[in-house]
Parts: sequence; structure tokens; C-alpha cells
Amino acid sequence: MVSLTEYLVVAALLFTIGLLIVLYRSNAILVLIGIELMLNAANINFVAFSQALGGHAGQVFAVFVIVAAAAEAAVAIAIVVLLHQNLGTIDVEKARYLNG
Amino acid sequence: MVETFEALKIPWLMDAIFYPYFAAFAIIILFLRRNEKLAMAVSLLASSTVLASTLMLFTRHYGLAAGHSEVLPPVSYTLKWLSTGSATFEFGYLVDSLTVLMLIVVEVVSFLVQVYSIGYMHGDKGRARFYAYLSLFSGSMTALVISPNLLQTYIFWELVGLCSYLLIGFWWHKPEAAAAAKKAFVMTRFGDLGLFLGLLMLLYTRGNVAFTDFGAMGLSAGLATCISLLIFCGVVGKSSQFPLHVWLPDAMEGPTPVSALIHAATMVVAGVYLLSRSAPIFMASQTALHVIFLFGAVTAFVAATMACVQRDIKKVWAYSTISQLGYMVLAFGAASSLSSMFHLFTHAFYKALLFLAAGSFIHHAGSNDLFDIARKGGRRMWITFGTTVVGALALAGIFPFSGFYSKDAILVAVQAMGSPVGYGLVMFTGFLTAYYSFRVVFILCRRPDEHSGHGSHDSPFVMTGPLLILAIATCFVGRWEHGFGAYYLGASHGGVHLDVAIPASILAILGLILAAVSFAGGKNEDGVVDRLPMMEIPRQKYYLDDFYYWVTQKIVLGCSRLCAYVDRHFVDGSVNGVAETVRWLGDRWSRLQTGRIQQYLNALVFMVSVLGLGIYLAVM
Amino acid sequence: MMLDKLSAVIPEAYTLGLALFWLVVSVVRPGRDYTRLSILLGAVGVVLAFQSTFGESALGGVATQVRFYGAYRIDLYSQGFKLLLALGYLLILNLPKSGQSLLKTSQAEYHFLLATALFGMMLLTSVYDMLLLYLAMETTSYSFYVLCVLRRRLTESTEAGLKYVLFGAASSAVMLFGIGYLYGLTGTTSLPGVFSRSVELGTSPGFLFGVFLLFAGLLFKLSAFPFHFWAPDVYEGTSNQVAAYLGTVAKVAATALALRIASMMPNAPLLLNAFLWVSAIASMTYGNFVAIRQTDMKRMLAYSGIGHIGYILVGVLAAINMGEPGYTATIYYAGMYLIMNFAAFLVVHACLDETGGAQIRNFNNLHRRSPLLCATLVISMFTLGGIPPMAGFFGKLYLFMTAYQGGFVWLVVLGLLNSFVSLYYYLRVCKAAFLDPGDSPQPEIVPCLRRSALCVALIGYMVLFGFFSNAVDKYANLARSLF
Amino acid sequence: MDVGVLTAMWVAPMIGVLILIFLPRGADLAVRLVSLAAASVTLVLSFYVYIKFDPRGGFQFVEDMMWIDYFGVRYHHGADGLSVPLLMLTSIVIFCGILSSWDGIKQRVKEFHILMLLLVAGVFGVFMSLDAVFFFIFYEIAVLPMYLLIIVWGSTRKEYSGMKLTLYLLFGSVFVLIGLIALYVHTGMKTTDLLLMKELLIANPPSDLFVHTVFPLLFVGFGMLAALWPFHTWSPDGHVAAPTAASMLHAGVLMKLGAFGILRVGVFLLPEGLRYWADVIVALSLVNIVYGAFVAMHQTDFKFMIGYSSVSHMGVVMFGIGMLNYEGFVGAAFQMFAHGVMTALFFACVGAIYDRAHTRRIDAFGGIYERMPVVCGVFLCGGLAGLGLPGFSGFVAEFLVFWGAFKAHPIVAAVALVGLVLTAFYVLRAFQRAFYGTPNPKWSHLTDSSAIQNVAYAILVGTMLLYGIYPRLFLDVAETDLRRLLAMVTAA
Amino acid sequence: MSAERVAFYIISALILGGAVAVLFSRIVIRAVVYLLVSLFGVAALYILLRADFLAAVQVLVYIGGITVLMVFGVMLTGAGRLDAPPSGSWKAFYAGVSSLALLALLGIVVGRTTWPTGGILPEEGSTSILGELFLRQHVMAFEVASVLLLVVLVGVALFIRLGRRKVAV
Repeated sequence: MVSLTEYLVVAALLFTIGLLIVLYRSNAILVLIGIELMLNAANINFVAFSQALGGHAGQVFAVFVIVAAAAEAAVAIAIVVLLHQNLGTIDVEKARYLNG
Repeated sequence: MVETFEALKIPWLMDAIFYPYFAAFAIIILFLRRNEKLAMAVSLLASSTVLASTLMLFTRHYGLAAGHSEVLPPVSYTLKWLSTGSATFEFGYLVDSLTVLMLIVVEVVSFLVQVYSIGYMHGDKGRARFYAYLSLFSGSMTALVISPNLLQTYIFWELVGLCSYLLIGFWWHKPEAAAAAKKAFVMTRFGDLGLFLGLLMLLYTRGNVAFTDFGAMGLSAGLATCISLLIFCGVVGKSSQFPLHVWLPDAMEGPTPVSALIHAATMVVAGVYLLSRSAPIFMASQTALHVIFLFGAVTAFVAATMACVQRDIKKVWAYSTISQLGYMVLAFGAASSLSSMFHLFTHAFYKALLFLAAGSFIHHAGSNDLFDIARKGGRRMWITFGTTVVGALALAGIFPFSGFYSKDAILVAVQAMGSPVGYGLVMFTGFLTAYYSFRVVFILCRRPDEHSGHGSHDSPFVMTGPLLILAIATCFVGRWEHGFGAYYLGASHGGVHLDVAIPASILAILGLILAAVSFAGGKNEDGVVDRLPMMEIPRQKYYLDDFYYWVTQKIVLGCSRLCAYVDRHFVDGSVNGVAETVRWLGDRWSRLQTGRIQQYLNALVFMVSVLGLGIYLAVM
Repeated sequence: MMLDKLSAVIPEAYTLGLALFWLVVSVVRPGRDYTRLSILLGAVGVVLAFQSTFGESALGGVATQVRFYGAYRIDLYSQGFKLLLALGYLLILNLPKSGQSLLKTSQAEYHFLLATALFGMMLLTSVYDMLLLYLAMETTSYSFYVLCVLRRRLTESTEAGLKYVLFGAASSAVMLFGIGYLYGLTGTTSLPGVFSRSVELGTSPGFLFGVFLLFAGLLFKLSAFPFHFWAPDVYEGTSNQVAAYLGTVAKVAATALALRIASMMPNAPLLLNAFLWVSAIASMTYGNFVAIRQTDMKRMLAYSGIGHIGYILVGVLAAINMGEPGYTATIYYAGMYLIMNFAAFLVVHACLDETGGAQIRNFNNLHRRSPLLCATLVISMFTLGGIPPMAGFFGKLYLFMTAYQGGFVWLVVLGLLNSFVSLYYYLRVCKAAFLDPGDSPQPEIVPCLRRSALCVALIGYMVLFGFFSNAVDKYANLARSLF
Repeated sequence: MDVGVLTAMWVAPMIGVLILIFLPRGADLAVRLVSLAAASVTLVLSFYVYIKFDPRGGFQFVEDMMWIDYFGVRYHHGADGLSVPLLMLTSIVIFCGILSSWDGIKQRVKEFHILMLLLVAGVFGVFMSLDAVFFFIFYEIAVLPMYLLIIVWGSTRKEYSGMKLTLYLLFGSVFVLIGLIALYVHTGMKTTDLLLMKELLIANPPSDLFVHTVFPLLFVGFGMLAALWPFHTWSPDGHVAAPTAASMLHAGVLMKLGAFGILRVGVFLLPEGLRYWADVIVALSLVNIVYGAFVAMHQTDFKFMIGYSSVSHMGVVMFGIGMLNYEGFVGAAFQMFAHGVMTALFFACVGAIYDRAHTRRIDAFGGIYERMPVVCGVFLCGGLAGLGLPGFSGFVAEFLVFWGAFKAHPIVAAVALVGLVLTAFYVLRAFQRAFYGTPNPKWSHLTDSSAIQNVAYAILVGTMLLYGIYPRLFLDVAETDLRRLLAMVTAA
Repeated sequence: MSAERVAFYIISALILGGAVAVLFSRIVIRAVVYLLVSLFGVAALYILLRADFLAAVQVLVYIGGITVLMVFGVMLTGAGRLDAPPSGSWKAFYAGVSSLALLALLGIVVGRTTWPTGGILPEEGSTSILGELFLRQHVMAFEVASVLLLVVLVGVALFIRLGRRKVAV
């Protein structure tokens, strides 16, 4: 029987890798992918707890997280496209006009 | 005794003495700034009423005192001025023989000076202001003399200082007059510091500063010495004794009537009056008396030497005043307040005479220099020259004149003290006094230049009149020594003491001869004494002026430059420093906001994890 | 039966209905200026919220009740905050959307998004379940992401939107992780269920970090120190109206949630003190110090917002440690903060048209151009600075009094020193308005009656509310209803 | 006792402000008349309070009602021996301030008078309020208009000085606020009324550590406004930059606010604190006196000299407070009053000169006594009062302070007295260089002060003389309350 | 080593490998494919955890929807070309440090806390239970989710119009 902590470890690792992608890659799309992975890691957490606790609340939470992730991806992609049209690039490093 | 005091209506008389001058001052300043004639009249009116009531007071009080051996000083208080927990002060009057004598001196000389300055100030346009300040001065001097406690004395002491500042600086457009006025005020103020401390010390120890209780205070020797020396500081400042005398010669910048009134007869002697007034405290400590004698003697000698080398007539009489003040102080130092007060009494008249005569000479000749006056026919102004001779004789202490009697009384007291050095120094100063007074006479009586116009008539009567009156007074006041003693101390004592008078007279005549030899007839401007090498020191005024200049420039202004530097750089600097660091910090932190989203996230995750770990460890 | 069931959720229901109405309008007849209509509807919303808070009428006064299977709690506290949010929404509507500031065609969508954001925030005030908390946070955030980008100067607003989205997504992911662990430990997603067990679970790292990460998401909303990076850039990038909305109403909603969570945890002091203490000091100092060197007005208001959040966190700390007076002080300060910050944004919006940047220089010579606006600006700056006669001072005073009572002496000292430092840049703005001569041709301020009336109302509130602030008792009732 | 008097006193200027707001922009004369009317109302009221004040002491004309019951804030006004003279001082100074800036201020007259009346309303509020929160509110109202007054109508380096002055005083008020909060919390957060707080403090006296830290907070906080030594650098800059009437009111009255605050809040609530810190206060104020005099001597600008001389004179006030005996206390209270009138006179004169000559450098002038005898004469009166010439109120105050000082620390008193001589030196030195000496042809166009300004000078000089010649006018009023305050300090 | 544990290791290797591949892939399109791999792994994990409905939703929404969206994004923004070489090493270092710090934090949480165990999930499919939960326990959340989607819908439509205005004008 696979214990709960292993799932949590996988989720934590996935979260960290997602974070690494977000922090390291300068392409906006990849940053979004990184965020998706972080949200998936959170979902794994939820489902793992749901199985450990025996209740289905975790799975319900996971569904809604997927919904939110989808919505988030839609908005983010739309903004990235807009950024491409205005700034001409989707390199996150270039978007630094507002500072100080 | 009190009921007779009331019966003689003395409190009413005292009001008549106290208020007129202040009233005159207020009226002139507020209403009569424009027309001078009316201002002069108001001032003269006030002066004459006060003179009249003083004489009335003198006759009544003299009659009262004659009947009784020991006259109690009746005191009347009119107003509870200030009361705190430990002491209460009342405003009022103190009437005793010392007060009356001083009042006579002050009022007579004030009146004569007011009359004299009608003529002297004839052309000046600020006369209303002049008369206002003059009456304010006379009023404060009068109030000083009749005040019953040390605090009221101190108050009018300062007011007198103010009036001397205003009058010295009367011709404000002359820079030297302005500087002299400031110097006088600051220097006397420095002296008053000591007096104020003495007052506070007295208040602190006894809680009561009324003169009538001075006798009954029973201060310990040390305390008495301390308080008396502090009060003596005030005297040194005001009566221009040795270290603090530098302002008096400069004060000659003021109009001559002012010099006559303030810097000869009244203000400068206020210090001596204060000594006699608080005699019980001083007499309680021997050391204080020795110190006072020392100061007096040194001042007398030093001033005399400086007087010998002056070319300006007013400066000569100024230094002579300092010297005579030195005499009075050393007389008090020799534990004889009678001789000191008598010398004050006589000196007031002949020194006022000399100053007014000098004024008349300057008025005529237009310059202060002795030799110019002589060239411009000083000799031909009969009355002025004659009265100057009389004054010089009295100053030198020649027999029939008042100077002889008062100096004789002082010499007796000094001899009684038994210190041969002191006695010798006083005798020699007497010789110097004779020399410089007759030096002036002989220079003045030189033949005037032909082309200087022969018709040099004398000053108008309004100026020469007071000279005559003073001359007469100088001649006869001396004889009243016997009566003065009886009235002042109640116990009359011996007349002329031959064992002291003869050497003094011989020295005086020797001085006269030396002056005659040096200056009579000859054209040379400096006599044998001037050529003495050591006379260079008095000519440089004992380098005191340079010393004071060095003190103000280096120490006082240096200190202020240092404080200003500290203030601008350290105290202010630290404030601006704080503001700067805040702005710098804001600058540094705003660089954290680089605008790059990934750096934001980086910082966020790093801080969250560090914070989380830190708190976790803290909680564990 | 239906009526009384619905009566409790009148404010949210009305807002949702409003949103749908605007959606329909945007489809049916887009491209018209609906300002006056939106203000009217906003006012109706405020009246309803007021009715549901204080009204004892048939609509059922507020009895503390938990609805929707324990996921949604209605009490005087939540209704009070809903009223405050509705009022903030009404004020934001008053910021006129001049031709350039927002696209003519998207007026209706703009109102729809404002309404949904308000709906999300109203949920936040009375959320009682972690799932609902997450979804309400997401609704509000997404509405703001979209609102951020709506501006004529697209380049800046797109960059602002991008930063806001990425930062928001990251912190919501972090929050999710926190919620996951909390759920994992306690087995239930209902907030009281989780936090009531904080005593025995207090020491286990899972619970500790669960709470910690949950508060991370919350502090992102408040833009407190570690999570503030997005605020200045977004405020500068987006249009004035959205910046105002973000700066005032969003923060009040987040404060309500923070207080609610803090009130549920019995041993909150042990867990949250250290974290909030650090965050409070950091945001106060950072916000005020960096605001000094700002020249752009909106950016300066962003940093001053961060500073004020520092004070609110002090209030939360006071609430945690001190109990009821702490809650009252924080609620009072939140209400005060909403009004005074809005007044500043109102003047910023009136003086700076969209084309020019929001430089402080644009305020020059304001006292001659329009005295009323100048007075509003000066008084709002004084109130933000916490200078006595104005209400801001009373807010700060109560806050620091309760914080001192709660034992945070050093926090009070630092807070007061920071509010002193903040006076420098507030006074500098007044100097610009009062003294500096208008150099370049400045945008003409078109006088508008509604705005003047609003200014007078705001000035009256700011000056008189402090002096005659006996209304503190009402806030005390709100606080009592929390427990 | 008539209840409404005190509230009327601080409300009158507020009503003036309201009227002014609605006056048209151009009507300068109307604006000045309205503000003068408001000032004269306060003058009449303060005279009424002064005369009706019963010398047996205690708080009179008391108005007391609950204001914010949740935090226990009360609207509690009262005047006692300490505050009645200061109320009169304020009304005199504002009246003369408005008179002396009659033709001095030309542009934006309306805003100027609005801010002045606000300033004075704040000051009245402070002198009469007995509730910590209201005290603090009025305390800051009194500070705030100063900023706008300086930056708009100021002169040399006005932005820097205006900002520095305001931030400095607000920095001081941060300390005061911390102290007040500490006291409020210690007394169980029940009330902010000073009298009730005092009873609570007596009920459970705070620990020594508490007293020894909170009192310096209050003292330093208020001390900053009273130009305590290390925190005084704002006062010369601020007064130099401020317009005439503003610096008259600020130096004349606001600096007394600081000292009054120390007595009313600091000493009243924590008397042991004063006893503990007395020596430090004496040391600091001694530096104040001597250091202030020295720095004043170095100044070349008239207003800087007066600014530093008020630092020196405020040092005398602190000196008196630090002596812990009756003479020191009553001397300090009298010096507050005397110095207020004197500095107002100084600034009025310098303002008149600056309006005509547009420069304040002392050596730029020369012998202008000829052209402006009245202004120079009045300046001389002010100077003489400053150096403590008997006949003026300055002497009586300094006499009492130094008498108290001599009883407590004789040597320190002697050193402080040297400061007085320095004052004489720099005042007369400036007077001689600027007014006496050969008349500088450059200034031959100067005209003397106008009739209105003469009225102001007359009032100020008259007050100085009146209280100098007959000081019991002040002492009888202030005696009982100061004795009660002193009893608290020595008894505890 | 039960079959279930082996499956778990394979699936987690799949997930983490896909994620790491995304991190180091140079071509964006390839990165999206690796994302697909990773998401499939997650779906398989759900099945392992007996959350079958969830696995279906995951496949449908994530793989079907979001990844397609990503592809569209890549195509629309022309990022398909060779991506610029990964940026400077400093950035990598900072990213690594903060990620490691977070990993440490999560490690402590996962390692130290005593997670509750022993819950038995019913054997039959979870769909019906979830359906009931959606409409009973979490009905409020369900409604709010719909509002959320509506907002995003309107928002994205608005962005397109903004974009078109820019292009058109």
C-alpha cells in the first residue's frame, strides 16, 4: 500500500519543479505551464488526503481547482497574447517598463 | 519717633521727591517730543520742585537730628511689590541722615546741570530727548538713594545704568559715542552681576534685604566677607574701580553736562553710597575691608598716573574722578565711612565745577585738547578760568578749600589703619593729584595766539552762573566738616589734624611747583614728567583696553563662533543627517522594485520560506 | 419561507443580479455611457446593504446564522463590512470614465466586472468554508486581472495585468498548498472546524505552515510586505478607477477576512504573532520610506497603501492579543482607510487625465485652478498622515492604544515614527498643490457638480467623523458579533 | 461660574475662519477687519476670564461632558492660575500680530488670515483643555497651519525651513503621543481626562521604571517645542522663514505651549519623574541659556538673532522648572508670559524693518535711527526687557528664576547669570551696529512705522511695563495653582 | 513490492520527468508535449488513488483544454521558433536557492507532521458521491465557480476586442 507521505513528497517535488520553471524560464507561456504544474501538485495533495481521510471533500476541492486553473490559464494566455501584440514579445524579462 | 516723622509730613515730602522726575520723563517722551522749549521747562520745573523739597527735608531732618544724639532711620512702606514663600519685598522710602546728605548732592548738582545745559545744548536738535533722559536719570538716582532695601536699590541701580547708556549715546550718529555707550552698559552690567549674586546670597541666607535690618543680621565672618565682596563687585563696576574703570574715560563722548552730572557727581558715587549704606555687613569682616582698601588705593594711584599724561581736558577730569573715587573707597576700606562720605560730599561740588568749566571751555574753543583751548584764548574767559583755578585748588587739597578738609579726614583714617605702605602711597597720590590739576591750570593760562581773535568773551550767564555757585560751595563746604560729622554719625570729632595736614599740604605745593616748572610760559607740550620712560605705561592706559579688546574678540566672539559652528554642523547636521539617511534608505529599498516579475516571485518565495523556517524554529 | 431564507443574503444577491444586468446590457446595447445609471443602481445596493445591517424591519435584522451547509456565515460583522464594500463600490462608480480613460465600447463590461469583483469581496467577508474562500478569492482576483488591463494606454496596462496575473496565480497556488495541508490534518474544509482544533495541532508543522501559507494568500490581497511587489507597478500601470478600487475596497475585504480568521483561532497569538509582527513592521517601514522618493502620484499612493496596511496588521495583532477593543479599532481604521484613500484617488483622477503621467507636478497651482479639489487633497493628505483634527488620527490613536495594551510597545513606537516619516511626502504633495506655480500648460479641470458634492461630503466625513466619532460603539457591536 | 466662556474663546476664531471662507477673494480690507474682530473677541474674553478668575486657584470656568464614551474621551475645558495669563498672552499677541501685518501681507490675504485664526484657535484649545486627546488635537492644530504659512508667505529658504519646523514639531508630538498612550493604558484604558487619570495614577502608582521612561518621553516631546537644547535647531530657521505675524505668534506663544505642556501633562501626571530628572533638566537648560546667547551673538541676520535669543530665554523657563522650588516655578511661569510679549515685540519691529528695507542683515543697516525712531525705540525697549532691565517684566521673571536657582544650585545659577550679560552684549551690539552710527545714505528712503503698527507696539510695551512695575498682577493669579503643582512634586 | 507500488513509482517518474523536461527543453512546442506527458501521469495517479471521476476531469480539462490553449498561445505569439538560450546563470542560481528553501520548508512539513491515516474509501466509483457533494455540501462553491467562469468568459472576450481594436486601428 503506497503511504500518504510518498504522495505528498511527489506533490512537493512537482510543486518545486513548477516553481523552478516559473522562476527560471523567461518565456511567458512556459511560466504559465509552470503555474499549471504547481496547481496540479496542489491537486495531488488534495486527492492524496482525500484517500487517506476517507472523505471525498478533497476530490471536490480538486475539481474546483481544475476549474479555477482552466479559468486562470484562459485569462493568462489572453493577456500574453495582448502583451505580444503591444510589446512585440512575450519575454517576461522585457516587461520591465513599470519600476522604481 | 515715628509720630514726629509723620508730624513733619516727611512721607508727603518724600513723594514730592520721588515722583516729579518720572512724571517729567513720561510727559516729555509721550507728548513733548517735538517742541523742546516746553520739554526744557517741564524738566526744570520737576528739578526745582525736587530741590526745594530736598532742602525743606534737610532743614526739618537736621532740626530733628540736632535735638537727639542718635536718630533712628524711620522707614515708610507704600506698596507690597512682590511676595513669595520665603521673602516679601516692599517699595518705600528710607529717610536718615545718609539719605538726606546724598539727596542734597544729587539734587543740587542735577538742578545746576539742568540750568547749565540750557546754554550748552542750545543748538542741538534732540534736546527734548536729552531732557527726558536727564530727568529719568535724576529720578532714578533719587529713587536709588532713598530706597529702603537692596532689591529696590538694585532696580534703580540698573535704571541709572540704562540712563547713562542713553545719555552717553545721545549723539547716536557718532560711532564712538555708540560704542562707548554700549561699553559702559555692558561693563557696569558685568559688575552688577556680582551685586545681583550678593543680593541672592543675602536672600538665600537671611531672606531679608532691608537696610534697616543689616545690623541685626549677625552674619558669620565668612558669609559676611563673601556677601560684601560680591556687593563690592557691583561697586567696582558702577564706581569704575581698577579693573572695570575703562568705560569712564570713553564715556566722555557724551555731552559735557552729562559727564558732569553722571560721571562726576552722582552715578559714579552711587557705589560709594552703597558701601556706606550696607556698612554693617562690610564692617563685620576685616578681610573685606582690606580688599576694599587695596582696590581703592590701586585705583587712586593708577588713575592719578594716567591723568598726568592726558591731553584731552575731559579725560583728565575723568581720570581724576576715578582717582578720587579710589580715595573714597580706600577711606571706607580704612573703616571710616564718615571720611569717605565727606570726601564724596565735597568732591561732588568741585568735580562738577571742573567739568562744567571744561564744558564751557569746549563750548567756546570747539575742541577738547588743552593746548588748543589755551591757544584759543582760554585765559581770557575770566569766570570759567577763575572757577577752574578754584576747583583745581580744591582738588589738590590746598588749605582753605573743601578738598583739603575731606582729604585730611581720609589721611587721618588711613594713618589710623597703621599700614605705612598704604599711607605712603596715598600721600604720593595726593602729590600726583596736585601735579595734574595744576598742569591743566598752567597749560590753560598760556598766552593765546594773536590771530585767534581777541574778543573771546566768556560763556553766557546761564552757564557761568552755576560755575559761580559751585565755586562758592567749593570754598565753604569744607568748613562744615564738623557739622557734617555730627549730623551723619551723631558724634562730632576733631577738626584739622596738623600732624597729617602739613605733610599733605607740602606735597600739594611741591606738585604745584612741579606743574608750574613744566608748563608755565614754555611752548613745549610735554613737561618733565611726560618724558619719564615709565610714563609710557599710563599713556597706554596700562594696556587694559587692549586686554579687554582681546577678551571680547578672542574669548567671547571666539566662543560664539565655536557655538555657531557646533550648532550648524553637529546639532543641525545630525538632524539633516537623519533626514538624509531616511532618503538614502528609501532610495536603496526602491531598487528592490526592479519591475522584473520573476525577481518579484523570487524574492517572495525566498522571504516566505525564510520567514516560515524562522518562525517554525522559533515556535519549536 | 423563501423570503426569509433569501433575506440574509440580500446584498450578495443584489450584486450578482447587478452583474448579470450589466452583462445583458453589454450584449444588447454596448458602447453607451452608463455612469448615471450605474450610480443609481449602486446607491440602491448601498440602501439594501444598510437595510440588511441595521434594519430591524420585516426583511429580518441580522441574526447570526450559518447558511449553505455551514459554508457561509451571516452576522452583523459580515453585513457591516458588506455595507462598507457597497459604499466603496458606489464611490468608485463616481470616478467619471472620461472618453480617453476607458474604451467607449467596453463601459458595460467594465461595470459587470466591477460588480463581480464586489460580489467576490462580499463573499469573502462571510466565507466559512475553505473551498468557498478559495473560489471567492479567485473570483475577485480574476475580475481584477481583467479590469487591470482595460485602459486606453494598453502597453502599460498589459504589463501591469501580466505582473498581476502571474503574481496572483503564484500566491494562490501557495495558498492552495496551505489549504491542502490544513484539510489533510483536520479532515474538514470548514474554517471553524479547522481552526478550532488549532490548540492541539498548534505545534505540528503541517498546521503551522498551513495557516502560514493561507495567510500568505491573504497578505497578497492586502499587499503586505513580502507580497507587495505587484502593488506599485499595477497601480501605476492600470487606470485610475481600477487603482482606486484595488487600493480601497479590495484591502477592506481582505482585512475583514483576516479578522474573521484571527477570531476563530483560540491560540492565534502563538501562531500568528511572529509572522504578522515581522510583516507589519516591514510593510510600515518599507512603504513609508520608499514612498518618499516617488514622483508618480499613483505609485506614491501604492506605497502609502502598503504603509497603511502595516498599521492594519498592527490592528490585527492588537485584535488577536487584546480581544474586542482591538477588533473595533481595526474595523474603524479599515472604514477610515477606505474613505481617505478614495479621497486621494478622487483628486488624482480629477487632476490627471489619462494621457499625462500621474506626476505630483500635475498638482501644481491647484489652489487657483480649483480650490475645492485642493482642499480635498490637503485634508485627505492630512488624514492619511494621521494629523489630529482629522479622523485618520483617531483611527491611528485607537489602533496604537489597543496595540500598546496588547503588549506591542515597540510596534507602537515604530508605527508612530513611521506615520511621522510618512508626513514628509504627504506635506510635499500639499506644498505642490498650495505653492508651486503651474509651469507647463496644465490639463484644465472641468468643474462637475457631482464631484464637488462628493468632495464636500468626503471633507465633512474626514474632518467631522474623527471629532464626533461616537460611532465607535457601532463598530464595537460589529466586533462583538464576531464571536 | 459662567460655563460657555472658554469654548467661546476657541470657537470665535473658528467662526472667523468660516466667515472668511465665504468672503470674496479681493476684499482684503474686509478680510483684515473680520480677523481683527475675531481677535478682539478673544481679547475681551481673555480679559474677562483674567478679571473674573478667583485667586484661590483651582480649575474655573469648567466645561465637562463625555465625548467618545467607548474610549472615555471627555470634552473637558478649564482654566487655572497657570493657563489664564497665557490665554491673555495669546489674545494680545494675535491681536498685535494681525495689527502689525496690516499692510505687511499683500498677496493671498484671505488664506493668510484663515490660517492665522486656525493657528490661534489651536493654541487657545491647548491652554484650556484638560483632556489628553483634545489637548493633543489642539496641540497639532496649532502646529499645522504653520507649515502652509511658511511655505507660502515665507522668506529665506522657506520650503526647507517650513518642512523642517513642521516635521520637527510633529516628531516631538510622536514622543508625546507614545507617553500619553502609555499613561492611558496604564490607567486601564478607562478615561483620557487628565484629572481622572491623575486619580487613577494615585490609586495604583506606576513602577519607577515606568515613571523614569514615560516622563522623559513627555518632557522631550514638549521640550522640542520649547526649544530644549539639542532639539532647538528648528526654531531659528522656522522663525526666520516665517512671515512676521506667524513668527510673532509662533515664537511668542507656541514655544510656551511646549513648556505649558510639560507642566500641565508631564509634571501634573508624573511628578516623581520631574524630581528624578530635575538635574538633567537644569543641565540642559543651562546649556540652552549660555549656548543660545553665544550663538545669537554670532548671527548676522536680525531674525536669526531673535530666534536664538528666544532659545536662550526658553532655557530660563526650563531652568526655573528644573529647580523644584516655588520661586523657580513661578519665575518660569512669569518668564513664559514675559518672553512671549517681548519676542512678539521683537518680531513686530523686525517685520516692520524688513517690510521697508527688504533685508535683515544687521551690518547692511547703519544709523537708521534717524529715519525710523519709533521702531528703533520700541526695538530698544524689547532688547532691554530681554536683557532683564528692571521696570520691564523680563527682570521680575529672571529675578525669581535665578533666586530659585540660587536656592537650589548656587554655582549653576552663577554660570547662568553670565548668560544674561552675554544677552546684554549681543542685543546692544546689534542695536549699535544697525541703528546707531553714521546714517547710511542708502536707507534715507525708509519711512517710520504706520499708526496701526504703533498701536500694536503700544499694547505690547504697555503690557511689559505694567507687569514689570506691578508683578503682583501675575503672581496673585498664578500662586495657588503653582504651589499645588509644587506640592505634588515635592510631596511625592 | 506490490504491483501498486511499482505502478506508483513509474507514474511519479513519468510526472517528475515530464516536469523536468519542460524545465530544460529549448523548444517551446516540445515543452508543451512534455507537459502533456506529465498531466497524463497525474491522471494515472488519480486512478491509483481511486479518484476515477477526477482522472476523467483531469484528462478532459487539462489535457484536452488547457494544453490545447497553450499550443494556441504558442502559435499566436510566434514563440514556436527556437527559444532564446535560457537566461543568465545568476537568475538560475537565485531560482535554485529559493526553490530549495521552499522544498526544505515543504520537506519539514511533510516529514515532521503526523498525518491522520486509516480512512477507507468506498470501492464503487466516486462519481455519484461527488455529484451529491457538489449539490449539497458545496452548492455555494458550485455557484461561485460558475460566476468565476462567467467572469473569465467576458474578460477574454473583452481582451480579444481590445486586441482587435489595436490591430484594426
